[in-house]
Amino acid sequence: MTNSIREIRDTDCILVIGSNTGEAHPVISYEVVRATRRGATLIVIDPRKISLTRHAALHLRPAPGTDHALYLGMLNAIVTRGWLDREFVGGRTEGFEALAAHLEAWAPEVAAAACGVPAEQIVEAARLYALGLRRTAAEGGESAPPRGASTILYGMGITERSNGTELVKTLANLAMVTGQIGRPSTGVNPLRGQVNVQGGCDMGCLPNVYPGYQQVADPAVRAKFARAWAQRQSQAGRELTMPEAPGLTFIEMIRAAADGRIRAMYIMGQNLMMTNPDATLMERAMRSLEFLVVQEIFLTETAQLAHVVLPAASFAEKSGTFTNTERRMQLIRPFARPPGEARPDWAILCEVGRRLGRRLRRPLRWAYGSAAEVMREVAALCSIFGGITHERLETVGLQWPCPSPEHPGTLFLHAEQFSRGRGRFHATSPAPPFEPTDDAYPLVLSTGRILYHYNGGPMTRRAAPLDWREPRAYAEIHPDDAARAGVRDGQACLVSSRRGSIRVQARVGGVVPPGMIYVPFHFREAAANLLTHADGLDAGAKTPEFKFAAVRLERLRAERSGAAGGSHPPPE
Amino acid sequence: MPSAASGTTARPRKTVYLGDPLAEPPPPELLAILERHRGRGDVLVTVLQQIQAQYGYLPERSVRYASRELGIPLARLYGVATFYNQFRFTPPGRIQLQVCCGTACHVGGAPAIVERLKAHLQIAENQTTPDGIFTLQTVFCVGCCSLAPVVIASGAAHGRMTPGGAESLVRDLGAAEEGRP
Amino acid sequence: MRSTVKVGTSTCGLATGAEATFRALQEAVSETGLAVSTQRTGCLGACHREPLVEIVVDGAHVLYGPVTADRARPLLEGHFTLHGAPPPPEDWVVSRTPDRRDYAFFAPQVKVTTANCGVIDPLSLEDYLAAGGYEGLRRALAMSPEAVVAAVTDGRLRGRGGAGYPTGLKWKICRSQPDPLKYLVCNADEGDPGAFMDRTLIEGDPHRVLEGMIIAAHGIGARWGYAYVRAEYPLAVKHLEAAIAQARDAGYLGTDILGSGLDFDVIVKEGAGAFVCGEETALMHSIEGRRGTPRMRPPYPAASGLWGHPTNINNVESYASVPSIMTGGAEWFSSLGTSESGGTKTFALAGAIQRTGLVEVPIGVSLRQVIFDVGGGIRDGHSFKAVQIGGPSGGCLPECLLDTPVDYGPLRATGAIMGSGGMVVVDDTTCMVDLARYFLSFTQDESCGKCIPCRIGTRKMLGILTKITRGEGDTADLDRLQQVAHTIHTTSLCGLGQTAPNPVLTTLRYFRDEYAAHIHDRHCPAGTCTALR
Amino acid sequence: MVALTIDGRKVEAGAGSTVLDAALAAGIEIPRLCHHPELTAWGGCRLCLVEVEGQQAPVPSCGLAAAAGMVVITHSEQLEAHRREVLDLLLSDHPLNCVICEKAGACDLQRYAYEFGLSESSHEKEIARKLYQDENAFLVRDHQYCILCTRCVRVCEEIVGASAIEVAQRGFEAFVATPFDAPLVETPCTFCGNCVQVCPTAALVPVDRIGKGREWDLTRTRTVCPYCGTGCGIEVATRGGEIVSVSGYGAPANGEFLCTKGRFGLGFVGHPDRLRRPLIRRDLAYSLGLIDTPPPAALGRSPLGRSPAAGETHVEVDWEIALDLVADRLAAVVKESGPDAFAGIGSALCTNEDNYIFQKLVRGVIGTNNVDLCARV
Repeated sequence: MTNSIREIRDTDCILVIGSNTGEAHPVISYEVVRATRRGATLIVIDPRKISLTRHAALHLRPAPGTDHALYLGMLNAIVTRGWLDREFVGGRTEGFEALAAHLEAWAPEVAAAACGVPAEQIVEAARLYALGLRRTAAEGGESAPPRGASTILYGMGITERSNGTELVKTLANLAMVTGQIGRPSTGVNPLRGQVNVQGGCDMGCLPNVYPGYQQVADPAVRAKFARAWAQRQSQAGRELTMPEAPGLTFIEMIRAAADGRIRAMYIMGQNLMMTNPDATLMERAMRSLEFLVVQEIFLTETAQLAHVVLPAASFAEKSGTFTNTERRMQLIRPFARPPGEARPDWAILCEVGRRLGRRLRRPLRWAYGSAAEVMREVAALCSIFGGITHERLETVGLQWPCPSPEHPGTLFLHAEQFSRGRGRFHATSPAPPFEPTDDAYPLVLSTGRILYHYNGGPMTRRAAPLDWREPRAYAEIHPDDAARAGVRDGQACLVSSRRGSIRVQARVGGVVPPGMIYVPFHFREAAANLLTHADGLDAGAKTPEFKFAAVRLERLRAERSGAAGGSHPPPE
Repeated sequence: MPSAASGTTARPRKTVYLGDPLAEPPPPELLAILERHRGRGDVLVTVLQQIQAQYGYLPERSVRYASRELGIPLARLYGVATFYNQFRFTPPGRIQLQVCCGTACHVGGAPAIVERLKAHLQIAENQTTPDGIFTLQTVFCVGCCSLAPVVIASGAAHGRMTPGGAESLVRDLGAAEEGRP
Repeated sequence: MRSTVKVGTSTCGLATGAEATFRALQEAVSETGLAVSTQRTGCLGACHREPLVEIVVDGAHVLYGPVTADRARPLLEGHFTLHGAPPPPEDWVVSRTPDRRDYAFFAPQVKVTTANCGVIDPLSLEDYLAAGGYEGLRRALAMSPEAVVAAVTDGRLRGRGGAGYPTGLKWKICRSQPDPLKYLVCNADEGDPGAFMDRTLIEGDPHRVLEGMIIAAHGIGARWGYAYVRAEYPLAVKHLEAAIAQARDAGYLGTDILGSGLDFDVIVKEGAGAFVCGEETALMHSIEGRRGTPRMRPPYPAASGLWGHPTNINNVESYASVPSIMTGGAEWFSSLGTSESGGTKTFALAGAIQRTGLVEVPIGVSLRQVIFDVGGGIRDGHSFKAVQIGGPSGGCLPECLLDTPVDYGPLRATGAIMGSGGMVVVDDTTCMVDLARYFLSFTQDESCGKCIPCRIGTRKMLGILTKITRGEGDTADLDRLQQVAHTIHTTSLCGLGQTAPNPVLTTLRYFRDEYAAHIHDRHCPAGTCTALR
Repeated sequence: MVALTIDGRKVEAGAGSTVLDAALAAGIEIPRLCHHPELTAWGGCRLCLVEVEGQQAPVPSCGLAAAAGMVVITHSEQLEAHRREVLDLLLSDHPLNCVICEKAGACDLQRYAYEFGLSESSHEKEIARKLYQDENAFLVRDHQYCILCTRCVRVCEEIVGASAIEVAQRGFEAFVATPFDAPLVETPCTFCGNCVQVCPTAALVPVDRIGKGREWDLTRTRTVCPYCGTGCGIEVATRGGEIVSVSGYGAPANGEFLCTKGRFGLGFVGHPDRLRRPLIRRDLAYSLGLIDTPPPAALGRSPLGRSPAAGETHVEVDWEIALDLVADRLAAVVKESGPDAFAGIGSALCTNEDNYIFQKLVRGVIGTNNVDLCARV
């Protein structure tokens, strides 16, 4: 997030896009609710009627996959109707002329035709967002108040798309053209889905950067880490060389594993059989590996395929830090003893590193007395975390960048200038989803989370109250589609894609628009990711398109209410 | 009581998916009422009043429809409906008897009238006779204090009442009502 | 010859059969072929003689009552001496003069807000205009808003709802708020048992209330008005809605009223049966569609009212006084009352007196004048015991305090309050402990439950009082009563709770011997408490 | 900032703060039951009444804006007498089961009763609310303990936005109800439990904590919720290492509010399914001679849609065996096919330190940049 969670409550206008905040980030949705109660205007852009729409002034429901046009229509309205922030555009950005020329083709009416949202709603959303109008101001229509603060909150509905990077750039265009960034309660704010997905990236679990986003391609960076990691200083320059070429991204790894180029894999705390697209492909890849190590707290669906499973301590049993979606690093403290012989992940990895280093003659320094010592090494090597220690975190969480022990942390980014200097506008164009619907698979499947479960479910499905509340897999279906397929509310139905099919309970209602089916992916007995595809990755981020797969809906002959299940080959 | 003493709270049975109880659209007469009030902030009590005027009481489904169609939390509708004396969730009798218990009526003998009617109809306050003809209520002042005590039957006020007068009034009304289909 | 037969068909009249009387008169007129027009009017106030029929022939008034349906034809034939019918018996006649001052009930009264009640047809705008209606509005629109507020201030009009806050000051505070969207509310949620002033006013002269609201809107700068009318007053709602429709058609409501540029309109909201909604913040919650619980003040409605916008709330009688201030002038209006409060006050006179009804007297006359001169004293040979003034928020005053003037300050000094105008007289057949218990059962029933002292405290007081009326009380109970009453009075959130102990405290103060009789002698002097008979 | 005098002390109050805020900031304690700093002022409990110079009656400090020059007295004989009477009234409407009550030690009413020396009510005992509702796996609603402070109603409406509950009826009959008294599961309730968090008494209690220990038996640890990226601070109450309840404590990201997963979703920690020792897949263990039984056919079936019986797919081994096996096999692959034949996947659920060490292992020891995270999925 460019800004902080707490700033949301003081926002004047909130744009929630592709995020079911109320279920995926409930506590952030509380901030949105607070803001609306203080008079903020909430605009929800989502094909689904998510829980936050209850509080929304506007709910725009573009046809699935067509929302890009909507944003372009908004941009067009902002530019042509003079709602842009000329000072910001002139002083802080570049490439506006090209963008403006590009937008000429995207009048709200054109956008409306493309996405199915009435043009006047597009224009109204643009006006409310651009000027940051509160509800009262929006209705009164009296003298124009000074530009309020608007914020964009977006989720996987934007990023889990074949053109996700383009979409994010488009949202950045919206923020920059209206000057809704670099101030309190503004910004472009992705809501990160997992507790430490931010921290994992920060710590260099990415194929192109070291911790602190230091480029792998930079020889000085490689030398710095080689020097720091080497067991003995004298060896550093001579023997320890760091790999130069950027590595494979996740789906590339999977494909490489499936066709034998990757032979061994080490997976830490990640149940990719459940959470990744095209579970059939995932399983093939896992089974193709000569050696798979999984480090886990449960024998997950992925761990079941591993040659060796190493028992890890959970968050409840170890110290360390998590970094949340607003870049805030916070301390976790143990409150339970690890079961049996389970150990903290970092401690297991050090053991592996020690042994493997001996065998590969790459001995590194692994002697950490505690997680706090690990963090000291991180701080020493990464300037943006330079001022962060476990001792400081005892009392308060710190938002990076935090370069020195005195630095208070950074509430919001881009205050004076963007990371690259001037913000660059990108002229983007909509692209259809990778897998189009057709007669055989006429419906769009979208997958995602629900309130009571998390990811592949190893944790939440073992938390008794949560599994009591939501014990089985289901699909949200529009009444029209249900009627066409002869599927009745509450009964079992079959959802199939070109890759597989699952049996789920039908929940027929107005949550999804016609033509769309929504299936949560938490239930192993009806794994939604048997249906999704791993093709058509986003060109920039290599993210798979979870939000769009072509499927069909069928009635089950021998109906058993509440039955749920999955199978690999699509039934004939 | 939430305590260790009684602590063996059995885990409740698994939830079942209840489906959408309001899958059908609202009946036309209700929809007509709701349509009049869409998008206004000052209509909650008025909507409940009009629903009650339509059905004689507030059927639970109607309140649920009002919540969904007007975007008002159901809990608020329920809280409001139970706050005000006017609203009821069960059908009333065909004739609603209201004995005024305002100050002037009270000192003028309203309590005796209430007792007499309760005995005559064999029901308690806020109850309806088994034949569905009478509902008996007490109200605090209908503004006819100068004619105290007052009994209101189906909206018509009868002043200067006595226990005997009230009983014969109810007898007459009952006799007239019984003749009807 | 222009002859009119007027029948008072307000709720009180209808309760005594005025509708049947009216029909019978119409029938009689058509059967006899008399050139007489029949007309419905509001309530003249002399409810003890309902149904009232007034026959006006060439300016000669005769007021008859009670005229039940069976008397309609004899009355008509007698009055107009048809076929040699005998004149109506003298005991049917209430008054024979246009100002009706020949009848003792009317003699001490000064009618300002109720001047048209029982005189004009409340559903006729023409009648209202003929009686000088909307002249006050015309004058007000010719004045600056500030001048309108100043006139109300100079008239020394104080809130007739009971609290007596200076109306002009209230308007001024609301007017000075920067928020351009302002609301105005007419509080017609007359909930006090024993009060029917607002009902009579709206039923009998709805345009006057409306006119007062429009003048207030001009003075304050309000765009929208709400009239919050008690649900138990269906006829008042009907008359007010009819008046609003007429006023809209005639350009007194809507946009650019009478070409003055003023935009204002009124929406009627019916209450739903909650006494506490007479409290202004609870009333606003009710309009907003919430539970009618009061909230803390400040902020006062004048600063933050409906949906957070500045809102002016006055009661019916306050608004009804305003047109007269505009036409009669502030000086005249203030001269009617005392040095502290100008104008007149209406009272709903009920209970054990000869002449019950709605009366309007100048502020400052004594209770004795109201009860004995207007009301004619106690009926049926009983003796005066107490007057309960101000409803459940008020108190019970004994004979020795009957010379107290009806004014805000002096009444408060006795432990009672002016209140909205309920005045119930009780004689020696009423038990004061039972009366106190009655009021506590009312407030306990009507407590919204938001604050602890009111929710639980009134319940506990009721329990103690019930114990005493059952003959199960002891001396300590009186101390406990007083102690709890003190806390409820001091710590309750709103006026309902703060004043709930008043009937108990005043009866304890002035009729302690009756409590003593219940406790020590296990005896109810009035014979009301059945357990002690 | 405005300057006012409270109990004879000069106190500074920030813009928009109430007299109560100012007093609390200055360390002056004022009794209160319905007030909650994150919720709109309610003004129902009447305990925080204070005397203000120039005002006839005491004023609730929770709703009184601090103004310059104000002179406030928070404790006087009069005020204490009224507070005592109000508490006395409240106790007549509340079961005094403190000796067996789950909330004992953390109950605001109990605390004030203690402070005012009230062991019971002087009034007739009468409790109007009889309901006991626990048709859900999350929380119990025991209405007789409710003092109608409405904190739960306000948190549900103002913070969570669910508006699942509201006060129903009125006066002495009032209680906090679901619409038509339906079970919570049929309402928009999200079982976030923030109502439990703000409840000052035992009216709302998590199902799972009943019978698990009293306040003073519990150890409290502040940590971070392991679920979504919001990073809510949670306080876990444990007894003997077993989780009793979870609450918020006022952390920077979430204040004291949580969602249902954070509050009721930590049951996995002590779940019997947790891995206790390293495992080796049965076919591998068989080929290594660690076991005699040949691998079962189940190994070839998809793990989706079924849960294996304990030990069906893997056998437990010692750490030394497992770690050496991992090192041997990985080293072999790297030596044969080069470091880029290896790939490592870090975890969005593990700590920064874990992930840092993970990528250090991949880059430093194996020598490849084939390391990624599930950030992309």
